[in-house]
Amino acid sequence: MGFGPVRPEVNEPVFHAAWEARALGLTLATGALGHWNIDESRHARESLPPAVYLSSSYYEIWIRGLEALLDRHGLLDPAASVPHPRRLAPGAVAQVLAAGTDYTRPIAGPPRFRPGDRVRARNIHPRGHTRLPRYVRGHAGIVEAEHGGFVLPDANAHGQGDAPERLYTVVFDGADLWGPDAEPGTSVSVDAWESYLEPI
Amino acid sequence: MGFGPVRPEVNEPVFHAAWEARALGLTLATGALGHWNIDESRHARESLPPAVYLSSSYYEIWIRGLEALLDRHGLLDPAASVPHPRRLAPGAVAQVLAAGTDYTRPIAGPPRFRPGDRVRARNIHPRGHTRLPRYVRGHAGIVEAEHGGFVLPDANAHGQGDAPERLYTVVFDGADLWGPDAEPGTSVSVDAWESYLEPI
Amino acid sequence: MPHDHPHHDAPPDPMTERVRQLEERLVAQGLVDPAAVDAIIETYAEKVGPRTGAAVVARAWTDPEFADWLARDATAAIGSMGYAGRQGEHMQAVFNTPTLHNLIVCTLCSCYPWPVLGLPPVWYKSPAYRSRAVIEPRAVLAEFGLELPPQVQIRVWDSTAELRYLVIPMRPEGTEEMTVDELAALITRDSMVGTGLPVAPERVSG
Amino acid sequence: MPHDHPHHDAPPDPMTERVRQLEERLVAQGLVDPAAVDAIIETYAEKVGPRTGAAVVARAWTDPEFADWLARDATAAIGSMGYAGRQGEHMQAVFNTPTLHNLIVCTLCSCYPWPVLGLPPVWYKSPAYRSRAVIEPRAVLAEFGLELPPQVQIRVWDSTAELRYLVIPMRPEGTEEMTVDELAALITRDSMVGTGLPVAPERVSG
Repeated sequence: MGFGPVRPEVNEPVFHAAWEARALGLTLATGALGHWNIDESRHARESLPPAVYLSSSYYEIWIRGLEALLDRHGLLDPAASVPHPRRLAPGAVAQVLAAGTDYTRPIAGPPRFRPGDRVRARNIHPRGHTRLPRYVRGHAGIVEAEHGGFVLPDANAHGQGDAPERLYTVVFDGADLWGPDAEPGTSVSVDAWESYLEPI
Repeated sequence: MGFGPVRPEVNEPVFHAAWEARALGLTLATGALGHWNIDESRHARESLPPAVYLSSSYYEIWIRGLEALLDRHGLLDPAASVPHPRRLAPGAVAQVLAAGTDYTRPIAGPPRFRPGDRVRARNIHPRGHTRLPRYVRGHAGIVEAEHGGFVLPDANAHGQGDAPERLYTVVFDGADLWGPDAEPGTSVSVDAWESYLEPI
Repeated sequence: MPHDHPHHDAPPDPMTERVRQLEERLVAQGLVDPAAVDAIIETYAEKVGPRTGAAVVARAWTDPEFADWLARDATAAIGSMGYAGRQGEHMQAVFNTPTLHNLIVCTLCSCYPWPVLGLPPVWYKSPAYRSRAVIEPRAVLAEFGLELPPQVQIRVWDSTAELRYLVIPMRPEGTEEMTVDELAALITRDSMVGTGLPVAPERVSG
Repeated sequence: MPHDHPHHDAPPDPMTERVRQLEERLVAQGLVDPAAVDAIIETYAEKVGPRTGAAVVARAWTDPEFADWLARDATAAIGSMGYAGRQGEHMQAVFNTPTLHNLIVCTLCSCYPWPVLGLPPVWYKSPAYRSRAVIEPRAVLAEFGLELPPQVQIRVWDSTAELRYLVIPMRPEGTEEMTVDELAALITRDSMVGTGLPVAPERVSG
C-alpha cells in the first residue's frame, strides 16, 4: 500500500475554489474566539475516521474539524445570537494574524538532555493527542539543539493547560529508522518534547 | 486518529447483498485459471490507494483487486473468447475448494532459529509485498515454533517463484511492542519467514 | 412516470452494476462459467460454516485422544472428520486455559479458517478489529461483552502466513452429562475466534 | 425546463454548500463577522506569499551579517524585515551547503512557515508527500525533477512542534553582479522548502 507519486501543480492558485478561502477564513475567525487552541483543533482534525481523513482535501478536513469543535463547545446553540464578546473585528485581522501566538514558556531547572546526547524516542502509544511521530518511536537519535520551554500539545489539546516542557531537535539516521531499505545519506529530525525522550 | 469501536452484528448474514456473493464466486473462479497466486492477489488488494482501501467494504476491495489482476494479465482482451483451457467447471468446484493449495515446501539444511531463541523482527521496509507487519519491525520476541518450509510471499507475489523459507511463530510481549501504554498481560505472535528475523 | 425520464427511477446500486458487468465480460470471454460461480456461492452460503468448527471443538472436549491429536497436528485431526480445503490448508488449534485466553486476528488482510468457521464476519474484516486487536485486545473484547479478569493472560495470534488458527475454548462447567451434539450447540463462532465464550449450558437446556 | 423538475439542474458543489451554510450559522449566531473573513482571505491571497521568503533569502545571500543573524535567531532576523505572525512565530533558517541539502515536511499535519512562504501548496499537504519525504526523500525530490548526487546528504526536517523552517538555498553561480531584487527573482518557493533549487540566472536575465 502506498500513496503514489507526489504531484506538484504548475502555477497552483492559492485557493482552488471559493469555499476553500471561506474555510480558511472561518477557521481563523472562530479560532480567535478563544474557545480552543491550535492543539485541540489539530486533534479534532486528526480524530476524523481514517478513511474520511485520507479521502478529504485539506480544507475539507479543516471544515470537518471546525464542525466538530463548534459542536463540542456548544457554540451553535440556537439560543445565543448576540455578538460574541471576542468576535474578530475586520479592523483587528491584520494585527491578530501578524501577532500570532507565542508558544514558548519559561521553564525552571536544567535541561535533561544536551546537544550531542544520544537519546531514544520513547515507545509510547497514547490514546489522546501527541506530536511524536510513530516512525521514530523506539529509535535512537542525537540531540542537536535545545530550544527552551514550549507548550506541551499532549496536555494542551485536552484542556489540561500548557504543561510546558523543554523542546529538543533530535536527528535520526535514515538507516536507523528504516534499516537496509533506507536511502543512503539521509537523516530526519523531529522536534520532541522532553517527555518524548529517554536517555540511552 | 483511530478506527473507533468494533461493531459486531447480531445474526449477521453470510452475504449482505447478492453482488457480494458474486464477488466471492468470481474471485475464486478466476483464481482457478492459474494466472496469479494468492500472494499476488493479496498484493493487488493492498496496493489500492489507502483512502480507497479504507473506505471500501471487503468485497469491494476484492472486486477492485480482481479488476487490477485481470487488467495486468490482459485477460479481458476482447480478441479472446474461446473458453479458457482452465475454466473452472461447475462439477469441479467442490473438489477444488476442498483441496485448497499446499503452501509447504521441503527445505534443506538446518533451521537458523530454534524454539526458545530470542530474535528480532528485522527493520525492513520493502517497496513490494511483505507479510511482516510494521508493528513488530525492530522489536524483540521469542521463537515459539518452527513449521518447516513455506512459500515466501515477498517473492511469490511478484512472479519470482516459491523461494521457500522456514516459517516460525514468534511471540512478542505486549509491553515490548507498545511500551508503557500496553495492556497488562498481553502478548502477540506473528508467523514470520526466516529472512524476516535476525538473531539477538 | 414517462419513459423519457429514466433518471427518475432509483439508480442501480453501483457495486451491483459493477459486478454484474464484470461477470458479463468474464463469461463472454470464456473465463468463467456462471454455474461454477453459483456452486462456489452455494458452498459457502449453505455448506461451510461454524457448525463444522463446533463439531471439532465438541469432539475435543469429549475425546482426549482426539484433543491430543488436534494439539499436535490440527490439519490431520480436522481432516479426519472430513473438513479441509481452501483457507484451512494448514491448521493450528490453540487451547484456552484458566490463565490463558487466545484471540485470532489477521492485521494484514482478513485470513480466517474457512473450512471450520465459514466466511469471516464483517467485524473481523474491519480496520477497527484488525488494528486494535493487537494493541488493546482487552478493550476490544470488552466491546464484545467479554471482560476477562486481569490474571488471565491474552495471547493474540496474528495470522500473517498460511497457518489458520482455531481457538478451542474451555468446556463450560455443568456439561458433564451432555452429548457431543448438545455440547456443539454451546459453541459459538465467536468462542472459536476468541471474541466470545461458549454459551452457558442452562441457556441452552433450559 | 419546468420548475417542478428542480433536480434537472446541476447540483451545487457539496462543499460550497456546506461551507456556505456553516458561515450563515456562524454569522447568525454572532460568532463571525463576514468582513473579518474577507480580510483574512485577502491577507493570504494577496499579501503573504513566497516573495517574502525570497526577500529574506536574497538578503542573506548579500549581507553576511544578516545571514549570521538568520542562522542564530531567524525569528528576530526575519521579524526585523517586518515579517512575522501566525504559523511563523518561531522560525529557524536551515542552510544548504555543497554537501547538505535540507528538505521540510510536516508528517503529522501540514505545518508550514506562512509569514515567509504563504499558504502551503496542495502537494505539501498530500499524504504522498507527508509520508514519503521522511523515508525516501531522494525519490520524492526526483519527482520534482531534482536529482541530487549521492555525495550530497539529505536532511529532512519534520515540523512536529511550533518551530517553522525556511531553507536557505545556495546562491547560484554567475550571480555575483546581481542586485538583491534580481537575486530574489531567482528564488522559488520550492527552493525554500527544499523540493527545488533557485532558478539559474541565465533563465531569468536571458
